[in-house]
Amino acid sequence: MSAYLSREPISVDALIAQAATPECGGTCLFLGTVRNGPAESGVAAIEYTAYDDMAEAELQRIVADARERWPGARIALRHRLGRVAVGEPSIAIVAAAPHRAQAFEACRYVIEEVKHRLPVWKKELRADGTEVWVDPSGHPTAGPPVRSLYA
Amino acid sequence: MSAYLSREPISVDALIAQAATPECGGTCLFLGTVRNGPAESGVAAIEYTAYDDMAEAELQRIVADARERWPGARIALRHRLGRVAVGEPSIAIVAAAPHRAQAFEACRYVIEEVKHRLPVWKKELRADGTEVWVDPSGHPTAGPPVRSLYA
Amino acid sequence: MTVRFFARYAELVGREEAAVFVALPATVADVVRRVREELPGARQLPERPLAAVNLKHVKLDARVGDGDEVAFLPPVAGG
Amino acid sequence: MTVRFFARYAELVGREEAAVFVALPATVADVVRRVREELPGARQLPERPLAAVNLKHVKLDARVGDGDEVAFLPPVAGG
Repeated sequence: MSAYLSREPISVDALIAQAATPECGGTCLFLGTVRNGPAESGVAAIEYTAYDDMAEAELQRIVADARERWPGARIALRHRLGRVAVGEPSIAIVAAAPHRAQAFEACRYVIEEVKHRLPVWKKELRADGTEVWVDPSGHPTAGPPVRSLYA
Repeated sequence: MSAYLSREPISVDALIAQAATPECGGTCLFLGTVRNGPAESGVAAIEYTAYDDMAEAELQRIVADARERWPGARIALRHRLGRVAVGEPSIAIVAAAPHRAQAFEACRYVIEEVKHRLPVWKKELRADGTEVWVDPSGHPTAGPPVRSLYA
Repeated sequence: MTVRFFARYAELVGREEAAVFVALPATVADVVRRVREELPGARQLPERPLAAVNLKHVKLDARVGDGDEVAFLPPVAGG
Repeated sequence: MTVRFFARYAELVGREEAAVFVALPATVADVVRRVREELPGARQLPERPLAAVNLKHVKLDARVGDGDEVAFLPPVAGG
């Protein structure tokens, strides 16, 4: 589909190998996983939809921004679309760098930007057959949202 | 050998699975890898030796400290001993937590403590057959060190 | 220009895409007003939605022209 | 008490372990002095090495007793 979006399960090993080089002594991986904790009781899966072309462009911009801030860092990333079951990763971000501080910081930067900028939406698929859109705070949403980050 | 020290290659997938639970939506992995960058030219592998019993106890203390600071975090860890080739991980730390900030912070805490407290020593095995102890700054060492962190 | 709706907004409007005509010069805010007037269901969209033009986040005072792709986005939640 | 040497210190002293006797009460610093006097090669150890007693990092003024395991550690470099 693209460099960053994928409808297939994510291979962590392949993603780490993609970022690794002999110059990089520190690698930081972040995995975001579909939860089924107390606040998500009854969730069987999350259906991820995106504004595909924009999400791909936005991910390219985020990775380019990170490379500019941490020039030694190498970044690999995969974001799932479609149905992702509880316990499966929906996103994996790898930042490999000569030193660990850069790896941690670049990885953290990318996930924070993804959370704020990426045009992706989640619908909870519940064990009882109901479906509900999830707002960015992670809670099921009732009425239409009224705020815009950019307006 | 023990819970944390290992002479076998590290399985990242197994370590992630060990830390994961349905309540944990964020997982941070750190991999420290034997480098062969400009400053390590000619390094074929690193031989890791430890004060085994103390290293094991110290890792238990570090993990316990992290759990106390981030009560929701689950931590899995493996540190290699013996010969580790360039490109292979010498340490892998996984912190899984309900939310990503805890996962990043707990993972970073553990690696920083490991760097400062763990009684492990590295000897560079060079392609030309020579061997040299590596001091904690990562550079080959010449004379005896004169500082003590605890004295 | 082409206007696209995503996720819950597509459900509210009942479609994912519409061709919309506005007098130029125009801003994204003008497109929002026109969409809310013309499309059934679109009145349920917020008056100040998150918007993108040609695959980039923009503010509502951003200029739009013929041939632009304008998108209205529910609050984003990547990751 | 038992004194252990690791890594480069073991190479300098030429051994990994030694039985050392010091008059009690004693501190780790007393053990360092005794080791540096008694063991060939040990004079190359720093006067204030990193030390552990019974598997824990300690300062040089820490008390030691019979049966303790005292270790002298080159600067540590885990990870």
